[in-house]
Amino acid sequence: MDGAYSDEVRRLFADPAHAGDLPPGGSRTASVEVSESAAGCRVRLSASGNAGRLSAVRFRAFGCPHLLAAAEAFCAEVEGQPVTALLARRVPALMERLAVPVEKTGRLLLLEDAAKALARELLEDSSDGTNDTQT
Amino acid sequence: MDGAYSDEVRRLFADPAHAGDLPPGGSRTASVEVSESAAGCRVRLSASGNAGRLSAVRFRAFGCPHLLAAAEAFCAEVEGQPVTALLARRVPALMERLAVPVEKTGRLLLLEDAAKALARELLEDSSDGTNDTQT
Amino acid sequence: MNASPDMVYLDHAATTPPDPAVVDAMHRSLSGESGFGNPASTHVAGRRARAAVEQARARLAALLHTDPGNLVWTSGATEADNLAILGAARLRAHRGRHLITMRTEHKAVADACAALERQGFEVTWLAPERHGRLDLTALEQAFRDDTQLVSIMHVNNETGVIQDLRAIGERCRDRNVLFHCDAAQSVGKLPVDLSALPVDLLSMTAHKFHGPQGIGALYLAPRPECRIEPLLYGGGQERRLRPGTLPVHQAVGMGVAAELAAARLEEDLRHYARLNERLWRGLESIEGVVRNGGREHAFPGILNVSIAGIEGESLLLALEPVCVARGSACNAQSGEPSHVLRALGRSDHLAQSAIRFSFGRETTEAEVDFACRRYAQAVAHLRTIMPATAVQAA
Amino acid sequence: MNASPDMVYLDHAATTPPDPAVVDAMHRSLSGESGFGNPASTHVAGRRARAAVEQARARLAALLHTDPGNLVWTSGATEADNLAILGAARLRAHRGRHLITMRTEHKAVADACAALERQGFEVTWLAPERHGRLDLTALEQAFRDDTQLVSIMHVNNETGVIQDLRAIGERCRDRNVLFHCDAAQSVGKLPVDLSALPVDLLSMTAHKFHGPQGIGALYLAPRPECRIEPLLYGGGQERRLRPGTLPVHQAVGMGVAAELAAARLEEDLRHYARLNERLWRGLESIEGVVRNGGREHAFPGILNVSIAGIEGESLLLALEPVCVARGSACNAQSGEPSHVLRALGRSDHLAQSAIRFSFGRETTEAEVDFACRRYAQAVAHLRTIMPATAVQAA
Ligand SMILES: Cc1ncc(COP(=O)(O)O)c(C=O)c1O
Ligand SMILES: Cc1ncc(COP(=O)(O)O)c(C=O)c1O
Repeated sequence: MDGAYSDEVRRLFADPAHAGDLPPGGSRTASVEVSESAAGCRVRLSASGNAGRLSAVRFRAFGCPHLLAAAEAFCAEVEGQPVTALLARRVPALMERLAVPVEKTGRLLLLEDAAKALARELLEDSSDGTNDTQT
Repeated sequence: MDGAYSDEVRRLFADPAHAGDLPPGGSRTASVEVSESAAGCRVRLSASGNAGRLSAVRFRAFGCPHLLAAAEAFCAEVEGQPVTALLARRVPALMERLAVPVEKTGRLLLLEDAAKALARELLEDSSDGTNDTQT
Repeated sequence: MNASPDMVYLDHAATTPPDPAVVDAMHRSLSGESGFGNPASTHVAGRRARAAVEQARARLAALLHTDPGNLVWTSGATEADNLAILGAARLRAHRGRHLITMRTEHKAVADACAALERQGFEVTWLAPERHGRLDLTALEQAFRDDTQLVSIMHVNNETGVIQDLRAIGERCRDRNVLFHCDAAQSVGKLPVDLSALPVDLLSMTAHKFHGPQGIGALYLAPRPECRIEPLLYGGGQERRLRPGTLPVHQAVGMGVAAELAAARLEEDLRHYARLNERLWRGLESIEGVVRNGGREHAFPGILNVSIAGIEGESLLLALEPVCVARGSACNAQSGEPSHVLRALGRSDHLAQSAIRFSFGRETTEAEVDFACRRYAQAVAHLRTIMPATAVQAA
Repeated sequence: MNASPDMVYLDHAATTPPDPAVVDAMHRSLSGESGFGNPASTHVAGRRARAAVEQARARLAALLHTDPGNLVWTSGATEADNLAILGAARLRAHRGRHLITMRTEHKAVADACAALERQGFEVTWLAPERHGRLDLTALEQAFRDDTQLVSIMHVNNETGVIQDLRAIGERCRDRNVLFHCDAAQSVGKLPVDLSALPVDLLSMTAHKFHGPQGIGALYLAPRPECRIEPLLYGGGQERRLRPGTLPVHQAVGMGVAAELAAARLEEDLRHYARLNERLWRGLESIEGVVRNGGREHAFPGILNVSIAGIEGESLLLALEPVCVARGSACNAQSGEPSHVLRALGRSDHLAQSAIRFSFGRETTEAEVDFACRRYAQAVAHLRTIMPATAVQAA
């Protein structure tokens, strides 16, 4: 761990526009939280699906600046995309872009775990329920 | 060995008035040379006796500055004294006066060895030979 | 100080800036103002260098109320600790192979002891009492017939907790066991009177008391029992205990730092106590903040606080430009939670959030106030990000 | 230079004055101009300190044509020698316990090897050829199945004799034996290209090339075989090979010294060759003077001469204010006759009279001329005191 954070990490860390929760209401909303016991890290993702798209994505995270910055970047990336965008592999590219030390791979992958779980929630919801996200 | 020499050692070392040999001639002259194999040191004392007194004393020495300075001080001390002055213990006082490191005691004692031998030469000479030094 | 300073340095337990007088003396030494040379040389240059080194040693000795001949220069406290512990253990190995230390020691002591364990020595690792002090009864019970060395630090580098050197030393003397003390965090900052303390070996380092980095010393009590093996072999410098060319400017710097410390110690301590009080008053009202280590028997130059629900590495970044430490500087890069706080009974969760504030001679009240505000802001910011579950899970 | 200078320093093999650019950079570092801090801290102060240390490491690496990652900071060459030799021998002890070195090594190497001998290792002490070089056939014959390490210096500190590192290193590689080289007297003064030399471990120290005292480095070749045990335990600094707070200003000073050396090396060498030639021309006509060590394969920054019938300690004093050495600075205080010259076959008598002149970047021809006259005067003075029998007895 080098202790030096890139400018982008610092920016995302200082001003995480997507940090927080989604108010229950309007569109279909789901939340998942995953954690990793080794370093005690935790990631919570919430999203509203609207017409098969992620109309809003929010995160909360307990972890180091790299994890927080990556979570923010992740949310910004997928917001507005189809729900299935949550299933893409994003962590390797994020780690490179944010110069995350390799020993933090484990905690960064929490993001993918949470995203997959979130996608499942949103997709299940839409398949066994209201059809409006399908049109 | 501290490497620092007292001002007196430096003075005696730089200007050893009694360094050298005595020209054979006039009065009764004797020379002795003693050496110590450990550090290769060597002391040669020469003296002219006149009426039981040391009219002139000279030294040559191979050794460190302390030995050279002590030899010079020794000669200055005994010159003009009765021959028996050569038999007095002088090295402890000299070592103190010149701040000679204790590990150099062995080589400094060469001075006493040489002085004793010199006294013997001068006293023997006078007892079995010409009487003029006795008057 | 203006509203947003470039940097507020509150990490003096990691390293202190050298005092201007120290910098000046070192600069003059490096420039050869009083000559330069190898103190081992017998010529005039060497003698001048040696005189400078010996003057410095005398200054350090005066600070510690001991004879200069009892001090051996080293490259810092890490080397002094290793020299004392490995050196004493190895020399006395034929008598016994048992050592006693604490779980809250600095890595320089702990890792040296662990290395000896791998080499067949046995080490008893005593746990501290709740506030970080050694339990003297536990120490008494730990002694064995084959115990050769006890190593207990003076001031803990993470919490500032002060151990009772006299009580520990007396118990060692009673049993003819050597007592080593890592005093890296106390020399120059708390009174250390070696003429009165039953300590055999004591490590110190200049950069913790406004001297230069890279020089320290080991004190060896003038007792026949107090003998050690060297770690390094070479020239006959430092009574053969520590060969290598003596770094003149470094010794000069440590000497001046010692002289300053001797003159300012009481004043500095009062300054630190004021700053400590002020900082704690500012922090204690923040929800979830706890103080690590007791207030009694603590060096006031250090204040260590944890906070529930906040991740330490993020807290450290959010605190910038305030420079403080998580754990000690030496663990900083590994990111492991502090073994010291764990030994004090803190949970992993609280231990990982610990921040050590530490003050220096030049620290101002304005800096402390700034740090306080910054801490509050950082916590507020991170609480908008961190899930509430993190606190519950802890 | 006027007729009677205060001091003429011709003992650069003992220590060199730091270059003004080095002093300046260190002063700026100590004053905190580019910040100060503990390089192990992760905050901004620590990162600035670390950046300064890494810039310095890169400069040193550039001088040696190697990667910065192959260099570990130490407190000097004594520590680097011990770390390399004790560290390699201990790590490889399970494979074999035989080492090869020479009788003309510096005490830091010789005493480390002797310490290993006391711990059950076997050491072959090769004698040099007449002019001080290693006999490569003797080396080949010395290898055994259990040989783990060869330690041979680059430039001898008393005579300036240069060993053939390539030839030695190749023979070691052929046999899968590690090769350690004490290059304290060559780094910064002779080209040392680690990208091309088959050397595994190489020790250096800043104060021999116009850098500060108290900092050095050990090079470790990036080969899986090249592993060693640390001497010190503690924080994880320097790949766990050398814990302890990195002294930022010291590293900065060594880095600047390396950069200067890289730029000036050829020019310095020509300067030393001229001075060496000039001094020898002045001395060789004095009756009884002999040169120690060959002229070929010799570093021109050192000229070592003996003279029959003159005692060395007295000669040294009579030479003042010219500062030169008898033997190396490390033996200076013990007064033992040089083991190096004895190994070259000099009699005790000639060895004890040896004087080492060594030049620095700032040495002038006028200083050399002064030293020459002073030597002649000193010899003349001492010959009026010393008995002629001393020469005959020798
Ligand atoms: C208690 C303690 N011991 C030892 C050390 C190591 O000191 P140095 O950096 O001088 O090796 C430190 C600080 O780093 C310390 O705080
Ligand atoms: C050849 C050689 N090796 C090792 C050393 C030791 O270096 P240091 O003084 O940096 O420990 C020296 C000089 O003292 C030397 O000349």
